Amino acid sequence: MQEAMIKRAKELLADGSVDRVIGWKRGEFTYDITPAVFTSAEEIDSDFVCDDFTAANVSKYLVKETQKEGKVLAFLKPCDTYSFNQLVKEHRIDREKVYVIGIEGGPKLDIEKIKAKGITGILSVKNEDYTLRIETIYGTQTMPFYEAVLDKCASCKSKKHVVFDELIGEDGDVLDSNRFEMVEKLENMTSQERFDFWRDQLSKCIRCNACRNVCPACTCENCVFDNPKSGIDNKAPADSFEENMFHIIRAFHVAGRCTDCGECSRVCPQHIPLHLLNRKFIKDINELYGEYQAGADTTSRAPLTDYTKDDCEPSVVHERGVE
Amino acid sequence: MQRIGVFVCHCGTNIAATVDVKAVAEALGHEPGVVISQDYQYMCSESGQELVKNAIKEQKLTGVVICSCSPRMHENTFRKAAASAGLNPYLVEIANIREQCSWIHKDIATATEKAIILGRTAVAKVHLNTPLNSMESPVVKRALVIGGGIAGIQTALDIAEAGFDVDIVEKQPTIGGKMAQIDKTFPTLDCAACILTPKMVEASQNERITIHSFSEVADVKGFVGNFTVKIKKKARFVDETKCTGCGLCTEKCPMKKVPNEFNMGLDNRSAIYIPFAQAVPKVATIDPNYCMMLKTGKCGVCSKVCSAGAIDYKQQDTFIEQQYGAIVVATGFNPINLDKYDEFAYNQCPDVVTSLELERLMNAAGPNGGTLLRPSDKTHPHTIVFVQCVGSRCDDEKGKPYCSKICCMYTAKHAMLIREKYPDTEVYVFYIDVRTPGKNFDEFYRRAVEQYNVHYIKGMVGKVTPKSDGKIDVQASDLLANEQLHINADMVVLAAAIEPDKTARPLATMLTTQMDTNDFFTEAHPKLRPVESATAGIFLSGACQGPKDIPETVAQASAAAAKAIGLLCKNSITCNPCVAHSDELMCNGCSSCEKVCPYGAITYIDKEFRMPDRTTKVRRVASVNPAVCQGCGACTVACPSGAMDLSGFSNSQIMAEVDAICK
Amino acid sequence: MQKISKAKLYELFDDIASKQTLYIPTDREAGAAEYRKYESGMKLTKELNTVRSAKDFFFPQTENLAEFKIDGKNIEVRDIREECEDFVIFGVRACDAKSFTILDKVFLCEPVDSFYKNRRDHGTVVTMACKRPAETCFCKTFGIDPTVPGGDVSCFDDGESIFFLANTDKGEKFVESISSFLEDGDTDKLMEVQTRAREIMGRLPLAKLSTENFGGDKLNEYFNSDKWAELSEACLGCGTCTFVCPTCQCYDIKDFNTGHGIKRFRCWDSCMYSDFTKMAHGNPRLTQLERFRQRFMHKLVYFPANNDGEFGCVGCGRCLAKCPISMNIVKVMKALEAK
Amino acid sequence: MNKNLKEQVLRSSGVNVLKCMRCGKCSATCPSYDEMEYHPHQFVYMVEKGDIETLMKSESIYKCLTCFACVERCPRGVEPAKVVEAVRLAAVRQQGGNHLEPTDIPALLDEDLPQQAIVTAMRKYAK
Amino acid sequence: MQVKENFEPVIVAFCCNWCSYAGADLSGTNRLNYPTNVKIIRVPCSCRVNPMFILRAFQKGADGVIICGCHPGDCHYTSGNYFTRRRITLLYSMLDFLGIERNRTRLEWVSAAEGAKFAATMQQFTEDVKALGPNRRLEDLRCRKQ
Repeated sequence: MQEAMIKRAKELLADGSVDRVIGWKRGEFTYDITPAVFTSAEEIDSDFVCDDFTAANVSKYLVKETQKEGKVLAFLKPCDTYSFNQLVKEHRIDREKVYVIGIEGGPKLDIEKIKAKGITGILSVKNEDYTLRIETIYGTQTMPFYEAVLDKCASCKSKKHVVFDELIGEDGDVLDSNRFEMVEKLENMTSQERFDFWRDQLSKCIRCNACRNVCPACTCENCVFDNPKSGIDNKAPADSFEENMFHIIRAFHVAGRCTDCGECSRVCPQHIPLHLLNRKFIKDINELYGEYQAGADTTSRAPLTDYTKDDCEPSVVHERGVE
Repeated sequence: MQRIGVFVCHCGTNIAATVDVKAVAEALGHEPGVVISQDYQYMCSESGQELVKNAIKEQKLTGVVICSCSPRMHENTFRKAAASAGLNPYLVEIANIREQCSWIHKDIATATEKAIILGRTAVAKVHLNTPLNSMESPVVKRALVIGGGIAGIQTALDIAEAGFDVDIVEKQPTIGGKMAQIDKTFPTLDCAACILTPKMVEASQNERITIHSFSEVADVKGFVGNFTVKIKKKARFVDETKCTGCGLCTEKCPMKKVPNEFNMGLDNRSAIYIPFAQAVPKVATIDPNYCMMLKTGKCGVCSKVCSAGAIDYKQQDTFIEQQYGAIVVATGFNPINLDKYDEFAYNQCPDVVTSLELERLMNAAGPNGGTLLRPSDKTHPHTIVFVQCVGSRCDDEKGKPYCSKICCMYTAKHAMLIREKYPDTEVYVFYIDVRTPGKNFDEFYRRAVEQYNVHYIKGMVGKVTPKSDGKIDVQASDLLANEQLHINADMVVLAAAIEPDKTARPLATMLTTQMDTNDFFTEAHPKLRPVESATAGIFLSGACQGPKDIPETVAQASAAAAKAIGLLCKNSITCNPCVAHSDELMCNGCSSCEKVCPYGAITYIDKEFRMPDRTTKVRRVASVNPAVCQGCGACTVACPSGAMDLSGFSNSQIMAEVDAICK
Repeated sequence: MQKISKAKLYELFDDIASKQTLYIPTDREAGAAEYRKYESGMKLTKELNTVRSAKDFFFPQTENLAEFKIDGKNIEVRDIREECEDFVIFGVRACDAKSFTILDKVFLCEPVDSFYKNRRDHGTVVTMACKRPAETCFCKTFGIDPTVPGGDVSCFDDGESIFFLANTDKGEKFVESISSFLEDGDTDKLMEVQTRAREIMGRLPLAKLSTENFGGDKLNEYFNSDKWAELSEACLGCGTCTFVCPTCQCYDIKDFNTGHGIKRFRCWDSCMYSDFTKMAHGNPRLTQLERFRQRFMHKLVYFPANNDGEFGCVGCGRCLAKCPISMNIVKVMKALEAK
Repeated sequence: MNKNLKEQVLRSSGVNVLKCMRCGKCSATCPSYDEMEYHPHQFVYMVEKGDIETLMKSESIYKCLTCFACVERCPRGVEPAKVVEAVRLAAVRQQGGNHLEPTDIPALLDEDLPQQAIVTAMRKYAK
Repeated sequence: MQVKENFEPVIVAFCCNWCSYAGADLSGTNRLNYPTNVKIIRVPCSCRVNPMFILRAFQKGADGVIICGCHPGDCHYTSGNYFTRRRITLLYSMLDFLGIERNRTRLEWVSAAEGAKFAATMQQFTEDVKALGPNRRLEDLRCRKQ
């Protein structure tokens, strides 16, 4: 697929259809891939990469890119197209300035999962028929491919591209994923257990803002947490309350807008399962107000800017599950 | 540095009996920024207000907190007092220590403690209050009336009378509406045309009134005092300015098999037509669905006979745009469709008619020239059954849950007229209740019974069966006699429920006004503001707001006119300054706020920003129209970036209150 | 050298912990270690290093500086400084140990940061030599020998025993205090382990990375390099690199209103954040490019310029592992060098 | 009035008799009207009053054809046939047995009896 | 959790200006008693209540937060409380998900005529919060009263 992408990118650059290409650039090791903008065939030939580690969702970069002159070619995986669409819907991306090529999605790999197996000194990772062959300075190691798959890919919701100008490879379907399993498990816990679970998780937060800054729904010109006028600005989790508040407010602000791309949990240096907060909102919205997938289209009304006269009362919260 | 004055009211003993007002004043005097803290017997009294005013002047106060009764009671009083002493009225805050403290608590110690907290909360808020100035927004001295029925005509006439220009937009080729189709009016039995047509002529001749017939409202922008409305003038293929209304074309038109909607389809008209003799404007219109020339390009008879040269087969829809200060909605009603009522055989039998059809059958300008004949065989009916509440007061999807209000009276009118004109005809009226509230209404109904011997039967028709001999079997119950009747009738007249015109809902969306589930426009307040919509500058006239008879419609039409005139009289309107505003530097342009605004007060503009690095960037940002915003604050929460805030109830103010309470 | 058999190590920990607070690196979850206060039963991690650096011990993420008590219109300032208790950090790697000397240059120069100094004075750093470096390690670039890790006390692991070598007076005192657990040991095997580790160091993918093209005199050469635009293009502007970095030392001072007073505290800040240099007049670093450049110029040029050639990086590799978009100092150095 | 009986009828019918606006359309539409001592609208009204026993004693409960014309036509969605059915059920329960054995039916058949009546008779008279 | 004998919770009530605040006034006019723990903040509409305010209240020492608005369909601004209902349902659900006690938060519709309902609601809510004891799961320790 990488060859086909490079070929198309160079063609489109050459015939002037696009001025720039956004994709991924290879790094020092096999796995440290950086999203990058390419402007020439030479750059693409030498650096462009699309492999098992190109998990980063490049759609958020298009907010910035479409503010520039000219047209940009973006390679979007199915999950990225949802983020892209949502940003178009919120007028953050100028659709006219992007040429979208849909590419097949994951499953992509999580280097942290490989390292968690105690594998270190990694020189290369090769997928040989769904067994990973990992060359290290301490010798060769193998592990099953699926044990190293990113969490967000393991619970993939859709292989369907909701927007594209052309496709490389096949378009897939919306999947019947198991993505709410963990949310359900938590819902079935007691209140105290849930409290303990989240305290344990959120106490790890170092407020590096990676989750916020990578999030395609968090494109505010000025985040409330950075704005001294908002009254809730704050830079550090100085108290457990502030750890909670940051994540509650962030999840609330993206509720109904979060496409469940899973980037927040992918980038968290402390491995906090932040996506569970977003998924809780998605699950609630689906159950209480009807199925809604943010980014599936660019016209529907978001659940929080909509209502029906016979919506449920907040007392449903009191009536279900365990206290 | 803030200089805040606190004034604690005793309210006689209302507050002072349960709250230690001296202690409250003392405690609040220690709050940061408070420079004077006093208590007084009656703060709202002349001398109490004087105390506040003097303190404002002498102490150069920058904020005032009154600890007294509910702000719903005296907020305005104290705001005015502050304004008269030179302090912006929005720098006054009220701490409600009567309704929400002294009156509900009995223990002096805890009540006093709470009063201090409430006072402290108000002090915390007033620290962050900013002077607010009510905006003035100019008023365009022109009104738009949507709908040219009796409601619209009356409203337009009244507004024009007051000296303002008015435009009427009517979707039909003529104004007049339903009343033009009605034969006689209750309870006086005078001829509807005789009282309506002079008004139609008056409207057309009034130089302040412009009638856009055969036109529709295509788009509405703007807000109270300054609406911009796009009106679509549908192609009528006749030049209105040239047509003299001579009617020659309608006579010569070879296509004569067009159902005549004015006569409820009971007879036919030509493809080029003037709806009725007294139509205003009296201008012909070509029906493109039937005109041979427009359909096949072969005919052109009307063009040949028209000496005025008014026929224009190439005419297109045109759009005009106009500014208005006020809009009056008068879109009226229609009888509901009876297709779902199989039991009344309306679709099977031509002799089962609706009341409005009966009006045409009895009208001198109707299909039978005023002689009541059965539509099927044009014979004189001898037994007529009226069925009340067809589709009204229904709990199911077929009908309407409400009472259509006018049916009882027009049925009595019909029954009476038939008995008057054709005494050999037996008339039965099946009713559930006879509802006749109104001046001379019950007397009218009793006359139908007592003087005209109309058979009123308490009960309902269950089944109408057309028989092979042309008669109609009407199976009904007589509840009082406790028997089931079969009446061998010649005609059945159904009092169909009325519903708002279908064009009302899309119009409501354009106007951002509210409708109830039945598509009637919702008034701003059911008792106190019955002719205004909740959207400022939009007024309601006639049956679009709910079922009404003619006198009520006319009364409401004039009331709506009075309200519109009241608005148009002003050169500008003062807006509530506690409205939302967006910080453009923080706005993402995501449209969340726009979607939750019930008033359409938020629009988006592409604005050029000078960036600190001297480049410029064009960004889509929200812009709140303060004249339209009512200050609910829905947008402030929808906004993820916190760019949207509400004056008078800002995020920081509310959080300061929260902090003060939780302290 | 004195040593303790690995079998007895936890006995030693129990003993230290009974006298002062002991922190050891332990697994929080598979693949993620952190320093925790030692309690009986806690095990040392097998990970090379912790996710967060050891700088937290001396320069915590948030720290109260002063308090203001507000009562009505009166404000009272309270000094909340108090003497810190003695503590020991065990298992610090050479890179982190080196980071303390870099932090010292910032916080212990005049005016001395008394909060930092207080902790530094009371903390004993016990380091642990590396045997299995990761591919992201490049401490060698900054002249660090991870087999001789430094700190107050250096520890070495020969597979069977842990050897203790005091480097400072504080270290001497510490070794003395645990002497009842120690015995003299033969270091032959240890030398072997060291040699092997050094050999591996030479084979690391980043072994050739050098600082020769960097230093205090390179300001003009690199400041206006056209590489910055490309390098910073994908930067999210998050603070991950800064917060996992053992040498980043920027902080912000803020006031928190508790309702009955004000707590003045400092917390880590990141030069990657858009409001980092925001001042009343505006922000001199307008785009991520300037902020990104600042971070790396600081480590590679400004810091050595002001600190006798000492670089502001210790090559621990945390930013290589944790940056959400995998942009890091190694890529920056290589790109700048390439010209 | 027997409150328990009323409760039982209301519950087993699932009908809210208070929705009736006394229009009489049920009785107007009822094909069995003339056979009945108490008519559909009276059933609704009498159940509302709690006068169930009178209805239970009346033959009317067996005259209803369960054709549901009243249910279909009622503008308020009251469903009088269900009320009749519920009263009949109350009667059957009190009698503690079937009003009719299937074997009795052939003797009762006559030519004018509509097919529907035979079917509904089985539904109604047998348990 | 240990309930202190003399625990007096701090309760913040957000009331919309048009219905619930007037309802609160009415319970005053009718001299219907409810606990002094409840302190009311007037907002134009329940839809003005930002989740930030609720969290802020808990941070600064509130033990319970209740929002009161017009009954659905009666909003002075026609649709505000419908948005409130969705937002607050989701927020409360999230707080519950994080293990915060459900009874610390409530949303109630109180019209201007329901003075008695207002008083009864506040009475009940205060009792519920009292039963829970002080807010410990969502408090900011720095704000705890010494």
